[in-house]
Amino acid sequence: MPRQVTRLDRVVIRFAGDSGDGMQLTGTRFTQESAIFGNDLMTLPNFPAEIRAPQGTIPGVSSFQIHFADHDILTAGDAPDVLVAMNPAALRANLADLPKGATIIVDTHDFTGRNLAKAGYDADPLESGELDAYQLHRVDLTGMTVEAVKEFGLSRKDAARAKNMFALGLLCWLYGRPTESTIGFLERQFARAPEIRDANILAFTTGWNFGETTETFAVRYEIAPAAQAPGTYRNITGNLALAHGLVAAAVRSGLPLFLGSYPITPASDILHELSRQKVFGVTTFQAEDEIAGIGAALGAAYAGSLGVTTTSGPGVSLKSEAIGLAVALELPLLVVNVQRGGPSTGLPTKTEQADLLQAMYGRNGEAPIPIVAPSTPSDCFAAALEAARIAITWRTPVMLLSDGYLANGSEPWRIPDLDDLPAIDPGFATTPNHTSKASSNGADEFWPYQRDPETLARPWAVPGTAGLEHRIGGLEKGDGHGNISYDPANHDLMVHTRAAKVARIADTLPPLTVDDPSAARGDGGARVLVVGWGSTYGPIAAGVRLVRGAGHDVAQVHLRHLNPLPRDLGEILKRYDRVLVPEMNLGQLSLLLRARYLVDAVGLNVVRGLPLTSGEIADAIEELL
Amino acid sequence: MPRQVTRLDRVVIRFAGDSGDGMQLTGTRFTQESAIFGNDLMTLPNFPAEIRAPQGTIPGVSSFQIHFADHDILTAGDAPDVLVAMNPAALRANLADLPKGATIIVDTHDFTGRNLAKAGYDADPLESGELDAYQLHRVDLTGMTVEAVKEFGLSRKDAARAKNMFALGLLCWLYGRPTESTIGFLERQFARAPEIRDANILAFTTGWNFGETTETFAVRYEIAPAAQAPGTYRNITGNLALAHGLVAAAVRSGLPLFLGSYPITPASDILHELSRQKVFGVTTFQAEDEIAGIGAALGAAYAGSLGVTTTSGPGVSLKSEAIGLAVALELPLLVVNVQRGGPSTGLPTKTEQADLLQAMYGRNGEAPIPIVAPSTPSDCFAAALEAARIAITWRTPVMLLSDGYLANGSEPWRIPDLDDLPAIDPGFATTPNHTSKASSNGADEFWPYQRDPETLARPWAVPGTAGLEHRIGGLEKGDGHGNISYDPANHDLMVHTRAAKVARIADTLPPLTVDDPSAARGDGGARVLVVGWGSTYGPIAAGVRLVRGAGHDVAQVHLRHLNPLPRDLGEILKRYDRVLVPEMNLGQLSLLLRARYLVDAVGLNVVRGLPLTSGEIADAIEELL
Amino acid sequence: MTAEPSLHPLGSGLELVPTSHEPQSGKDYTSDQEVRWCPGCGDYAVLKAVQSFLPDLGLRRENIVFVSGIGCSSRFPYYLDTFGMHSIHGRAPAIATGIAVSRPDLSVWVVTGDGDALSIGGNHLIHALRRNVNLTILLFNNRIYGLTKGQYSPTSEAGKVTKSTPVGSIDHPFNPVSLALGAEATFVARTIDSDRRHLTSVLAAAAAHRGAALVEIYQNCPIFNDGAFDDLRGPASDDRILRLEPGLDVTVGDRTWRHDPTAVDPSDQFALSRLEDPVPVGIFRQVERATYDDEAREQVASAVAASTATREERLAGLLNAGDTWTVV
Amino acid sequence: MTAEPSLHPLGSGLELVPTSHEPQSGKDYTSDQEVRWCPGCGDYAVLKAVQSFLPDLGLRRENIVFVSGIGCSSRFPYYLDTFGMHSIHGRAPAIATGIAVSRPDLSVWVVTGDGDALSIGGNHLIHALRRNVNLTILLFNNRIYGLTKGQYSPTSEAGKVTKSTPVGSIDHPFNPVSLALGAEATFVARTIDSDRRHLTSVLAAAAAHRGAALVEIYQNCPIFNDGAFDDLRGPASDDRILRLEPGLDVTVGDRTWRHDPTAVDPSDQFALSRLEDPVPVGIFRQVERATYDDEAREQVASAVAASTATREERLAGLLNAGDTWTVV
Ligand SMILES: Cc1ncc(C[n+]2csc(CCOP(=O)(O)OP(=O)(O)O)c2C)c(N)n1
Ligand SMILES: Cc1ncc(C[n+]2csc(CCOP(=O)(O)OP(=O)(O)O)c2C)c(N)n1
Ligand code: SF4
Ligand code: SF4
Ligand SMILES: [Mg+2]
Ligand SMILES: [Mg+2]
Repeated sequence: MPRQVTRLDRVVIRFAGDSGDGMQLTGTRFTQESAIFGNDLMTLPNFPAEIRAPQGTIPGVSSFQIHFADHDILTAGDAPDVLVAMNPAALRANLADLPKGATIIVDTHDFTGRNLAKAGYDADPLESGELDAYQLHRVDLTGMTVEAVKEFGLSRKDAARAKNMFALGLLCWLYGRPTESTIGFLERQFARAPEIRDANILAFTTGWNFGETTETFAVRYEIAPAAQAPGTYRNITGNLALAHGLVAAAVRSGLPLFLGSYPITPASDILHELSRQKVFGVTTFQAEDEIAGIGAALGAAYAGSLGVTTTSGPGVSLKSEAIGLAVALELPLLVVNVQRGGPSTGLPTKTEQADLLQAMYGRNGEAPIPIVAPSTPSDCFAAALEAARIAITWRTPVMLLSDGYLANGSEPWRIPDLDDLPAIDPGFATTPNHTSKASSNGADEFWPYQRDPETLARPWAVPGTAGLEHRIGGLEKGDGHGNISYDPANHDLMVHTRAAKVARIADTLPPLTVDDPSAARGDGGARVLVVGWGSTYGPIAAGVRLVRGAGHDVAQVHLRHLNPLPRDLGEILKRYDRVLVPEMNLGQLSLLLRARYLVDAVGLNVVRGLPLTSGEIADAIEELL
Repeated sequence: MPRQVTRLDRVVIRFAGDSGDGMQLTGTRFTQESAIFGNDLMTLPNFPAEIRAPQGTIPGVSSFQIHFADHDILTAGDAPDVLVAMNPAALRANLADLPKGATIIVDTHDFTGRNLAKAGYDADPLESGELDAYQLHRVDLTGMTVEAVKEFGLSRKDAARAKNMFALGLLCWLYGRPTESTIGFLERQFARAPEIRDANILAFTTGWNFGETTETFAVRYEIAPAAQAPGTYRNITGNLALAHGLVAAAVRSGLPLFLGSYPITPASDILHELSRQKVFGVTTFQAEDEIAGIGAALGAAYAGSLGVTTTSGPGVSLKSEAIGLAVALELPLLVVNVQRGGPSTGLPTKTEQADLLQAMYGRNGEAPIPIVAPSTPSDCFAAALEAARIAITWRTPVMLLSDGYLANGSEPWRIPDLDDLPAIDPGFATTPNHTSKASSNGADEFWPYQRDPETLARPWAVPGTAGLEHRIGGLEKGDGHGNISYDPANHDLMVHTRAAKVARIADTLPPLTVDDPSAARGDGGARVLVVGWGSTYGPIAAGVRLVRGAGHDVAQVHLRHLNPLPRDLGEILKRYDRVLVPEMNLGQLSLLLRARYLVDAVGLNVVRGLPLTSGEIADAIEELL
Repeated sequence: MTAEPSLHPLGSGLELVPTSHEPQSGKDYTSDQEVRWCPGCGDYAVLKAVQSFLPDLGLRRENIVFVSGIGCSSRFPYYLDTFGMHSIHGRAPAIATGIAVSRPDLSVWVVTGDGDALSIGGNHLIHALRRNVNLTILLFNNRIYGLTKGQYSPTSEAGKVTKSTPVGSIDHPFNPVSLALGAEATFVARTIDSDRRHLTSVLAAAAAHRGAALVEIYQNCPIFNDGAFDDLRGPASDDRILRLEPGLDVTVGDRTWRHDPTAVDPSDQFALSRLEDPVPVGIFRQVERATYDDEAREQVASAVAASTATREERLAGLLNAGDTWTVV
Repeated sequence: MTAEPSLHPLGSGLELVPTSHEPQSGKDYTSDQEVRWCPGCGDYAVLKAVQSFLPDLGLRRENIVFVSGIGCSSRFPYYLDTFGMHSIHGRAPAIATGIAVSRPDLSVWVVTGDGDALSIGGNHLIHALRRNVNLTILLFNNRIYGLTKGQYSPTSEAGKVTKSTPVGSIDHPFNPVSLALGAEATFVARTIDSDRRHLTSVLAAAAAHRGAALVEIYQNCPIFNDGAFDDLRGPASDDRILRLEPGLDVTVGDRTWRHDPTAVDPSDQFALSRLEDPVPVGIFRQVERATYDDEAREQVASAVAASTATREERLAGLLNAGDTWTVV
């Protein structure tokens, strides 16, 4: 049946269903197809903390949102244009996020009395008229799936489980997605269970055909590919990009990678991924707790590996003492914090960026460490490399602050050329570096705390190096020789030196890129600067676009280095009358900027466990204009 | 022999010897006598991290400094007027601190070749002329002690151990100290070892007589009693005052006290002291680690005790996660951090105040807690009571930030009247506080997170209260009912509410006392304000006196509450052109003030493991005048 | 070191907890919170068993406290209408120690998993056992990390392929019963989720024990480690299971003896714990030894009893102790 | 669970560590740092014994690493002229695990105290033992916290009066040997500071063991717990001490057997560990079992061996994996 085709520049779809309904898989496949099709896209998964919360209930709802477009986009979308709801709870849990006029596709099969009650509905919303403001499509997805796959003789339950593929097929038809990659995926995924494989493929194609043959949907949509820079792309989540970045850092530094970790949401997938990369000489050690995880990583670093520990906020709390030891030992170490909702256990599966000040100050004593934060899922790759460069060059623990949104969200990533990746030189010490009074012919002693005059880094002398035997520890060390020292003046010197070492990293940071089209005009232009860090990059940039779209000038700068702050930041801040700092916390970067630059930064602080919306950022900017 | 008596207004004496020489005891006794005599005084013990560092070496030197005066004083003295050195190492380790012209009394007995070498002397300083600028008194303290006590038939080693009492006797004579209390003390202390008791008493009196009868010392000194407010006094260290304050808080709140702790320098003495106070219903639990210590204290708090945990910086690092849980549970809990030199193991026996930002931010997520800091050793008593008042009233963990100097330093304390101590009302919940939809006659449900509208505190409902059964935990809780909630808007509300609750404590804080004599003059007066917190109180006030003594105006304000900051602080800061913040860290309070008030606070940041000196503070003030 | 005979005869684990005069049913112990485990999870069976068993204790509901750590099993307290705390990962034994020591009138239960108790919380567990704090500890052993979606745990068998061990685990597992016996435990038992009768009888003995009682419960996780204990279920399992009873003749290797859970020397009980085929279930050890909390309270009580002054008077005495002087 | 027979025959604990061709003496192992224990401290004797024993191993000095926690005994590494780390309280086994797993060519030693190893560090210790990481662990047991000036420790006897227990401790102590056996240790021994010969022979066996070797060393603290082991010293101690040797007939209660440290089932070894009079010293257990670090390296090595590509090529492959598309 020939159908009207409407061209759109962007669409936001949210797939929502019960935790057991396979919504994450459905969303991921739709994403993959859109990526291959050439749209720009970003995704936002959202799932409960329970493994399988009670079926049919609001807490059990799992969803996956994808925003795809014919141009470059920055967020997973403030609000869905289309909601696919597999049961009453999924409808109810997500309806409030939909703008009036949005499209809703529901699987009618589950809209029974019991299920409606479980979701807290007194009346059937499909009948009550409460969805009148939306474009509602009632489809018996389950029923049609079961019917379609009955030839395979699966149990009714198994048959019904393919309904997500039916839904996927339908949406693929609706938005003109290529289907080969999903069929290929299903073939690989269920290679060992042919009936399930075939049932899923059939459900998928039946869903597509249902769109094509029935008249339920009067319009198909077309979203043209986005212009992308030449290169090879893949869609990638933040956790995967981060794991790849760590492997790349190991390869580029020539070091073996040692991960000491304890599972915790939303960081565990980095452990899972790295445990599969043994071919790179990667050792993963699942420790008895977070302290042992970082302890082993520090031991491996001492012994000459790229030591890494991955965790989330509660784990960082436990690791604080050991991070302090790494500061005292001045050994390279990566501490990856995939931030989640806090305080305490908080909201394990939700995103937040409230661990910045913990990264800065969460240790006893003056224990400064560099902090690096990626801004988008794919940027986790480069940020991991940068964190490794700093850790190895300055012999210091580095905190890499990702978050739950980056971790599980995805976007297309242009795969870099290996030659474009930085080379990192571990520069191990191999010979004595100090001349004793007794010596007449050159250096004859090894001083573990004799510093590089430029970086202030100390030598990294690994066990097995003859003549470099030395002892280090957590007690204060004498400048240079590194033996225990209780001398007051030495302590003051060492405290200041450790701070100076971290501060000097700023010497190697590139100038910040200020996004301010008005600056070129030379007529003053933007008066408001929006400063962000981490995963708020997308929403802020999108918010800035909205404001510019409304005809106003506004500037944006995004920080990847939180400690030390870039040298040119102070001067940039001074150029603008007002500074807005949107954060998913109560104002942590704000605090640092206010204290350091005495600038009256204004915060937009919303702590919902979800990314900020571009709309609320635009509003906040407009209030300052 | 009649002797010339010179009147002095203040003297600083430092007793220094090997760790085994009993210098801490000697200093404590001299202190006690001076207190009873009626001088104002402050003390500063200083000892190595080793139990007994190798005898005769510099690292093995232990010292005790006392500053006593006929007027109120504020510090243990920048530099000693008198050094008592029991061996070459003690001389060498302390000489640099002495101003020229100071008095040195050495025990010549140990100035032998071997001991000189151990201390790093090439030549005997008593002979080399390098002490010419000082008033040197050579006394064979050991020899005379051994001689004096030989009648008791002690081993030579045991006999020689009484030399510290000989030295004490001599100093008592020199400064006209009353001797009864020391004799009484020795009688009690060695009641079970009569020879040792008698030998010590004899050594003490022989030392006194030595001064009286020989002509070694031409002058005796007199330091008149200081004017003190009427009352009963005792000399007290910070750790003891803090322990007493905790007991007082338990008595005044009617709660049993439960201490969960793990030993760590310099906090262990609070555990030791409280373990002796079972008569107050105090339970002390020496846990397997710091986490178990706070865990048990939190459990006891949940069950209705005043839960306390005591530690130092490394222990706070380990407790971070559990403090976060206490924030989420909103239960009263006292976390006492007796700060020491950091980072990591750092300088365990030295003082520092570098854990303030850890107290503020050292947890994952937004986890605000109130912070209280005592300013002098005896003030630890009142600060502990204040911390307990806040914890119990607002159902929150509170950080009490003492430090190594306060812990072991001492000063006279006017013992308060019990009636003047605040009463603290635990106000346990006893009945349901919420009305369910179903109820027709009043509250019939218990909502653990329904808040007091004024304080925003939640009810404290302890197990055993019928009808108030409820479950709490570290996952985000729904406002009011407290059940697990993943609702985005609820999370934002709860994060903001927890912050607001802590902020509201400021409503109950008294106005700050600004010490600014010039303010009354009404001619503008002081332009510089010095802001401090914690144990820098004494040095700052003394530095301010020096500046005023030199004819300049300067104002001082000292903070006991670091979170929330007092409401009137912002307005006070604005009154002055320049703000100086001296701290034994790299500028932690500075950072908070700059961020909060956008005031260009200047730091004086010296991190030596020792109190700041009034001299360096005066210099820093004068630079800003 | 052999366990000493108890210093004074110990009572029941619950003797200081007030009893209820009202008749109770399982419903009284059911909270209003929806249970959120996966369908088929073994935790349901244990929850049901506990809910039906608690009324038998006849205690006042408000004097019962359940403390848990983090993990699927650690959601347990939310579903019981008693006092409860869902704390942080691994720390429940420490928190429960504070509750038990400060409140003799409470029945204190710890709910934990194989990761929570033996991985991050291993130290607190062994210290609670050696101190013999009056706690009943239910260790849900599904040999997997459930909540974090399927990594191997300290009880997973060597070679296990999981999310974090794609080519098989290389950790030699703990045997929780052996570990507890090595840690001076006074009560150690093992049971299985699916055998309600056995589970309930072991729980009854554990609750009655004065001191720390560790109950290892084999629990099925159908999602990440399905069937781990299948050969110990149902009638066919009879020769795979050894049901320990006091006085039962047991044979390990070439030695046979009469099982005595009350034997002070734990060596024979330890030898039993090493058996893998058949798998012993039931009570391995059940001996009396003074409990930490009773003794702690006893020390406080005798200090208090030795003074006739009021608390205020004692405080005045404390503050005025030592060398004082008076200025008038 | 009985320990499985080793998967493949294990070599010596040191077989992958390069040996030295130079003759060595104790002096070579003495650093330039002044030893700072109290006069008479048992730590001196152990230090001397280790310094004189290390040359016998014939290893390259730079391939030896000593890792310690915090405590008096944990100052140990400063005094040895090898690589060393004085880390943080209780965490040495974890740090050493990272060193041992990442570097087969190092001989890794852990030095720890009864507080460091059994109180705050208890969990890391038992996990290192069960994993059988190739470490030699010297546990200095003086039954007291020395460095913090005399609080009771997890091995202090009940009733002990210390700074933190003015009316006597109420903790039932751990028996480190029993605990280790319960934690699946493959090598467990006990010796005493004052018996240099015995100490050295136990150290030699521990160092030769491939896997985690725990050596409990009774150590006198003359300052805070003087004489704790006096009855085990000198000639008069002969009937207070049982010197374990393989094949020795041992009697516990009414049972006599031939001591076999290599027995896979640890039950008899455990039974011996419960003896208090006489006190057994020597090797309780010494069995072969695959080590964590060997297996971890084996998994990595076989993955690497299976690929012929360079590391760079593999990286390119990794980054380009999955569904990719190309824009030209
Ligand atoms: C400090 C900290 N580390 C890690 C986690 C993540 N975590 C939660 S539960 C769990 C393990 C659960 O395993 P188990 O105790 O066996 O319980 P189960 O889910 O199998 O019942 C982990 C690693 C956490 N919540 N907190
Ligand atoms: C995190 C932390 N907690 C506490 C301490 C204080 N501390 C140092 S050593 C020690 C115990 C030492 O006892 P043990 O391990 O038996 O060693 P010993 O001194 O007896 O040789 C304690 C509690 C610390 N340094 N760090
Ligand atoms: S993941 Fe396993 S243990 Fe957790 S609720 Fe589901 S079935 Fe139960
Ligand atoms: S305190 Fe005891 S263990 Fe520590 S050095 Fe002194 S004697 Fe040795
Ligand atoms: Mg489990
Ligand atoms: Mg010890």
